[in-house]
Amino acid sequence: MKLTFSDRELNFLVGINVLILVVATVLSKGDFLDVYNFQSMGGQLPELGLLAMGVALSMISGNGGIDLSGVALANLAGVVAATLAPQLAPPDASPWLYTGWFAAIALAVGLAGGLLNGLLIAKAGLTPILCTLGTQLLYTGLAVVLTGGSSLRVGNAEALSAIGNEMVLGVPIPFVIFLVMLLAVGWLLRQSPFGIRLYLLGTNAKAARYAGISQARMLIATYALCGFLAAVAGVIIAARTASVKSDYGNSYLLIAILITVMAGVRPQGGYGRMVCLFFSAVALQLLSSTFNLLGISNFFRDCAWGLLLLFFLAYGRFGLQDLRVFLSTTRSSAPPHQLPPGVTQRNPEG
Amino acid sequence: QGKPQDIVTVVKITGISWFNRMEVGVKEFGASTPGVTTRQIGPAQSDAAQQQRLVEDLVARKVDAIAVVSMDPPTLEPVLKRAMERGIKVVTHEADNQKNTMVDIEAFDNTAYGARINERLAACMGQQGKWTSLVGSLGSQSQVQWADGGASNAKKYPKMTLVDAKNESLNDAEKAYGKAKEMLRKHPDLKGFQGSSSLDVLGIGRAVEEAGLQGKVCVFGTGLPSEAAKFLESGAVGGIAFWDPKDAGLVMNRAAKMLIDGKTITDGADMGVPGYNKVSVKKGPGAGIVVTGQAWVEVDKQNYKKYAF
Amino acid sequence: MTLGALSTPVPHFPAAPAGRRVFLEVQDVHKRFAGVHALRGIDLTIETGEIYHLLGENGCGKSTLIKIISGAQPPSQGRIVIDGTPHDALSPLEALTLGIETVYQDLSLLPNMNVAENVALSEQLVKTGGKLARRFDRKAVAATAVRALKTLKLPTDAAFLARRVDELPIATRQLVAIARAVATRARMVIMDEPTTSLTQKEVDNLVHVVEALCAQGVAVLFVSHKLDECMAMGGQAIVFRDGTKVAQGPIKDFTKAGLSHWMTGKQLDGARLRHRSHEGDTLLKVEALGRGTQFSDAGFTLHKGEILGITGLLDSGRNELAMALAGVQAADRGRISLASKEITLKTPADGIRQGIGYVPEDRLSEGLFLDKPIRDNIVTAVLSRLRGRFGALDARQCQALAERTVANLQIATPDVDRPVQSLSGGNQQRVLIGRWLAIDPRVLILHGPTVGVDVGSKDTIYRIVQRLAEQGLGVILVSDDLQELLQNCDRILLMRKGRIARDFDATGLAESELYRALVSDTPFPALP
Amino acid sequence: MTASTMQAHTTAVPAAPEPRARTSWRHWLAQRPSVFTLALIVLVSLVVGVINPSFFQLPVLFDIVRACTVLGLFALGVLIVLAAGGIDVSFAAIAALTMYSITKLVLNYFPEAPIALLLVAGAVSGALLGVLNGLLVHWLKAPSLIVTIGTQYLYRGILLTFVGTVFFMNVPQPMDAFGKLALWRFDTPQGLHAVLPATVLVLAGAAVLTWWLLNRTLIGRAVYAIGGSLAIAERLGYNLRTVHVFVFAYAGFLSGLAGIVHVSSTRLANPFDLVGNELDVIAAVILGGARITGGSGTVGGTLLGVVLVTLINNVLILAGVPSTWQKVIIGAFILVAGACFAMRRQA
Ligand SMILES: Nc1ncnc2c1ncn2[C@@H]1O[C@H](COP(=O)(O)OP(=O)(O)OP(=O)(O)O)[C@@H](O)[C@H]1O
Ligand SMILES: Nc1ncnc2c1ncn2[C@@H]1O[C@H](COP(=O)(O)OP(=O)(O)OP(=O)(O)O)[C@@H](O)[C@H]1O
Ligand SMILES: [Mg+2]
Ligand SMILES: [Mg+2]
Repeated sequence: MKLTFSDRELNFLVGINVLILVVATVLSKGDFLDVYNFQSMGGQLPELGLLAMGVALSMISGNGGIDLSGVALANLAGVVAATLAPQLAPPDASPWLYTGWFAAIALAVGLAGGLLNGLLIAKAGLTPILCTLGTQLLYTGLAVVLTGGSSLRVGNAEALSAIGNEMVLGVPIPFVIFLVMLLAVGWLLRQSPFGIRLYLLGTNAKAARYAGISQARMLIATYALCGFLAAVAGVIIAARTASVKSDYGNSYLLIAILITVMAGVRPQGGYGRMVCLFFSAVALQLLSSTFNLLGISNFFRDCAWGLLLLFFLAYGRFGLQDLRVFLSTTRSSAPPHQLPPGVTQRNPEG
Repeated sequence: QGKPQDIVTVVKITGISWFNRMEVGVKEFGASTPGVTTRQIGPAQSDAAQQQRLVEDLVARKVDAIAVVSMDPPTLEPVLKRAMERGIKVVTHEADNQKNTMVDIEAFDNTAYGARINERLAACMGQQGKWTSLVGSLGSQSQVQWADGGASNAKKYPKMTLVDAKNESLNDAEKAYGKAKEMLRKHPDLKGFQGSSSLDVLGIGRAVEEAGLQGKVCVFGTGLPSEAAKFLESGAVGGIAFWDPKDAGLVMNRAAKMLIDGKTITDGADMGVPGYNKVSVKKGPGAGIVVTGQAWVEVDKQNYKKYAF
Repeated sequence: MTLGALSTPVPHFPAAPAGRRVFLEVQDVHKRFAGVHALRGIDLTIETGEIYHLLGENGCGKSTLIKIISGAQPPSQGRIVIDGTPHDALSPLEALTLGIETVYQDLSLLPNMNVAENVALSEQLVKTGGKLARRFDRKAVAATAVRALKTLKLPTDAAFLARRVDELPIATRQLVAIARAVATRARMVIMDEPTTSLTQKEVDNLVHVVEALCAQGVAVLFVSHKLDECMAMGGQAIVFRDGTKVAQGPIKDFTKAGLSHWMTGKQLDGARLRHRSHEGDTLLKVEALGRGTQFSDAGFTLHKGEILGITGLLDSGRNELAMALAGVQAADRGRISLASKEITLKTPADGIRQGIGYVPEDRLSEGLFLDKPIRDNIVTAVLSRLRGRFGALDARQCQALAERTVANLQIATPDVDRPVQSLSGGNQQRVLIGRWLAIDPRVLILHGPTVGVDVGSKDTIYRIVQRLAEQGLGVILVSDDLQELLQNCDRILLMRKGRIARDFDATGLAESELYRALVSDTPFPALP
Repeated sequence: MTASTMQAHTTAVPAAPEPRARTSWRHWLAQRPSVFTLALIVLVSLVVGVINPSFFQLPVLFDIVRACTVLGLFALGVLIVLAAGGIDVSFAAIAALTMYSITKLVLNYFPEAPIALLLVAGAVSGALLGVLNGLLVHWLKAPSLIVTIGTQYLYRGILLTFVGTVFFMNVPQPMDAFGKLALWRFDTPQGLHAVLPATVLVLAGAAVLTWWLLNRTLIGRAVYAIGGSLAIAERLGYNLRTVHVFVFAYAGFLSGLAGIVHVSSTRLANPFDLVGNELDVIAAVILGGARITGGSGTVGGTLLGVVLVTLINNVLILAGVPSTWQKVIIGAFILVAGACFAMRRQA
């Protein structure tokens, strides 16, 4: 029974997206259905989407995993790259080389930051929430030390600014990068030994250990991957804003967590799908842009996000039973909290 | 044209007194100008990323003009560039380093403003003793400029020593209070504070009041009369400076309207608002111009009641 | 005596002696889970002062019935009459208030609370009728706990009362769970497989406790797969099969074979399965192995095709030795060589690389990924060998391996996509064995492979083990089920106080001799 | 083993291995994580004191105690939620919503309301919002982290959309007076006033109450019980709804109090305050020895954790750390402290 239309979680997220689209189109008298508008949203989404992917991966790894340091690391990666890259290649003379260095340095910093998280959690045994809170401060702090706190313009290299602002076939490049990363991580989770091991580790860490899965190696790899994703977000941020700043996106953390949990990723580990993450991120972006388009207060947007999340939970909880009642005449009496919200039992992989 | 021209003002954060006052100016301009609708929006958190997203959506919406009080000018460069490419007129405020703008409105010269506050502080301190400065955040360029302007002004007075400069208050009165207290513990002989965020003087004022140092320690900084009234009265804060956001809002929208109408602002022009009667126009860092007024206001215990915001 | 209205003929036995009163009646209780009809019209009468043995294969509905009586789950249909008052469903609190105390199969201890609270907090809860806005009476808790712990011959000093339960060894935990059930003035005590992790001595003690309870007029409902224990205790036998009651009567009127027959519909016996195959080459050689103070100087050899049993009382070091052999808890001294090559085992992954498989004792917490598919549970240890192009998993190979395992080990499931938690205990255990067979092991260590597994499933598992040995594997069977060891092993190592105390040849060894050796406190002469 | 089963064995079963002398002090430490917190506090104090001896003066202590008050109230709420196996990130939003709404309401309609009434009003409305949290957690059967992220957005959205966004300085006079009320006041040799504010009494009272609830009432034991295992506690007859509602209501109750204390001591009501520091509070509670997985944590340890976090945030200027380096130092400190803790757990 792996038919898509019986996948409640996905149904809900897609349904929400369609609903928001229809409402936005009607309320804006068609203005919403504008190519530029979609391109604009497609440009805005990736930063948050990539950060949410990091949060999701860390949650799936279980053991109370969560990566709070994503935005901080994205900014640090950008700051370090913006500081070092011009010394390796002048942005005006050799824009391609500059861009290459910029991206390479940023990604290396991201990977290193992620590795540090992983090592501290896996080897030093820190609680993930405490560890990534500490590294969040550390990374932001380092970026402040490097820049004095103010924003730093990145060199005016066309290749770099293209990453943030150009399109391929009418699709913004950041969005393409996001999709590629999403597919890659989705593939990794579903099709690779790493992914299966990650889900197993998140489900039952002890059993995973007994089965020869090295928790330390898995955690280090996972957090390094989170760091890498953060760095990709960092490059996109730098490219889109043509600058780097230690406290850019300080409101992103909670939104990234919101996207993740709305995607049905289980905070206690072992479950989460990239396809749901995609629709969850899109839903929040659509909602946010719709409200901006209609001139609705940003405070009310927060309200709506909160309600949407609670509604999602309610649907996951009560919709399930209603469905059962329809499908069978027997009274369901299994304790409902055995199933996490929105998680269908036979859909284990991403 | 049947459709009214749509001018949208984007502020740093929505809802706080400062920008509520600005909204008065924005609305006033809209009401008094035929064929124009004006409104003001802003993010719910003080985060450059959120502001950038708001502008992004406005560009998609294709309004006629965007007037933006930049949280962090460099962050907005590409999106403002796109806006101009789409034919949207762009006006900025508090962003004299913004490249992608047509007109940047400055109430005054930031360094001079910081120096001016410091001058009052120096006078109060008798040009001698230890003093320190606070900023809302190290990422806020104008506030850092004010603090630096103050520091270079104080160099004129060899007996004034700046200690532990530019403490971050994170735009939080409670944090400013904590920092001020800690400074007083570390330097019991501290004589002066220069605040930058409008919340700084509130925190410092409370710390000074609690330590019973009214009149002994001088506190000057940016602030709003309505907010700082209590401390001006008690003497914990010696004086504040500000510019009227309502006027800034008016001038920004007027400049936007002029851009839409194809008019230009020339050196010495009168923008029709006090403080901006004879603006100086310079070429900005980009293609646009920087329009600077002389719109600062300095108040103390005697005259703060004249300003009801 | 109520007899189930069943198609299967129920043997009729004389009524219980007078003086007993009916305490509880289960009337036509059904329980349906999504897709499973776990109980199909159960009728039962429980009288005071009697022992009832609820017997049946894994998954026949024993735990489900217990959960319904103790209020952990509502029945789908039917009712429970207690003291003449009918109830459609009980809440846990109602059941407790009515004097029904339960030792659950999973113990249901609160891991973060101390012994005293685990034993005696429920009493206070019942006293206040479940109201929580009450003072917590620490003195009363301590007093009750001491009384209950004494009954079970557990320590009663303040230090023990204050120990966190999750710091205790599993056997002690089981005793604490039992202590909770006898702590209050219960009228009925239900024990769901309370003896699985107890050593013989502790079981003996438990039997006394149960007898004492009966003497006080308490009804005891006892679930165990260890038929010998049940027969030794006496009382009534109730046999379930597939959610229906198929037989009831005094247990002394049944034979073991007869009970097994009722339970499974098949004839089973406890005969020795092992026909010693001729000894192969030396496979595993262990010398002077030790770890901390847990065990030391362990040395033995394992030959190809040999089944070596290891047993001992609970803190004898047998568990730690088994884990060291699998790399789960590395030894810190001594040598292990496999096929004459010295190897180091620091992690389970080392074990896998060397071809040593380890089926852990606690399959739920150490073995299985309950909500993941059967397939994933089987391929876990060989993921890196199933790589196809681009390092991706070869889905077809995974599927094939899983299906092959399911067929080989007779795992009862329609497909391998189902979560492993949908399987019954015995089938879950086979999945776990299948995982380790997938690594093509040279040595397979089975730690308590039939704990909580019923007679029928046990038999299947034994046959699998024998088949593996015949194929040339070296098998180490760590167990405290003496009969299991005698039925399956070539040799049996007995551990005591961290050392291998004796090495028995299992052929012709009498169970009573092994048992005496196990519980005896006199030191053995050192091995040559 | 048929007949032999019946043989009586009277020797006592050795229930647990004897605690070995060599490891007993480790065991002792493992049972008392707050000893570590205390050691870290002493260490930090010594280091800062050596760098700047003016750290060792009573007014500095007063400052730190004052800075602990609101954080401490939040931390006690977080403690009880963590102990019950949940996690709450909406407490700051609850505090902001109650403090701002009540201050605004009182200012407009009842400016002379006595402070006791305000505290009660804050506590009650905080508790009501907490009840909503608890009921949602119970009904939705979802991890409380997710539910409270939802309600956090909701409460903050309601506050800023419908109640107001502008802060005001003219807080009601009783609040102002309460904020200025001193338990102890004296002048330093330099002529500065040093004040121990009366607001710390609220924290002290809350700490005693929380301790009593957790250790001396059945509901307190029930909190730890469901923190140990929800399913087992349910099976043992604990009413999960009661406990859930109680836990979140209590956290809301403390948040409401914290809100009023915050307004009183800052003497301004700013709806943007408080929110955004949730993770610091959780970090403080974890540094106080509670486990993120639930079922553990003590009031004493939590208070020590709060002191530790406050200390590190309030001595950096004294220690001469330039403002650009302060975040790095705090981050590094949390990592070091966390690593110490982890080592203790492994010991
Ligand atoms: N949690 C569950 N969800 C759905 N179905 C389940 C669940 N648990 C068990 N089942 C169904 O019950 C069937 C029989 O399992 P059951 O536990 O009754 O076996 P069992 O009789 O206990 O076997 P064993 O003796 O091996 O324990 C399973 O095949 C499965 O389909
Ligand atoms: N929560 C559940 N959901 C679905 N099926 C269930 C559930 N719990 C039990 N079952 C099924 O109900 C049947 C009876 O299970 P029960 O646990 O009562 O068996 P049991 O006789 O206690 O077996 P064992 O000897 O293994 O403990 C099994 O088929 C089992 O799989
Ligand atoms: Mg079963
Ligand atoms: Mg059972």
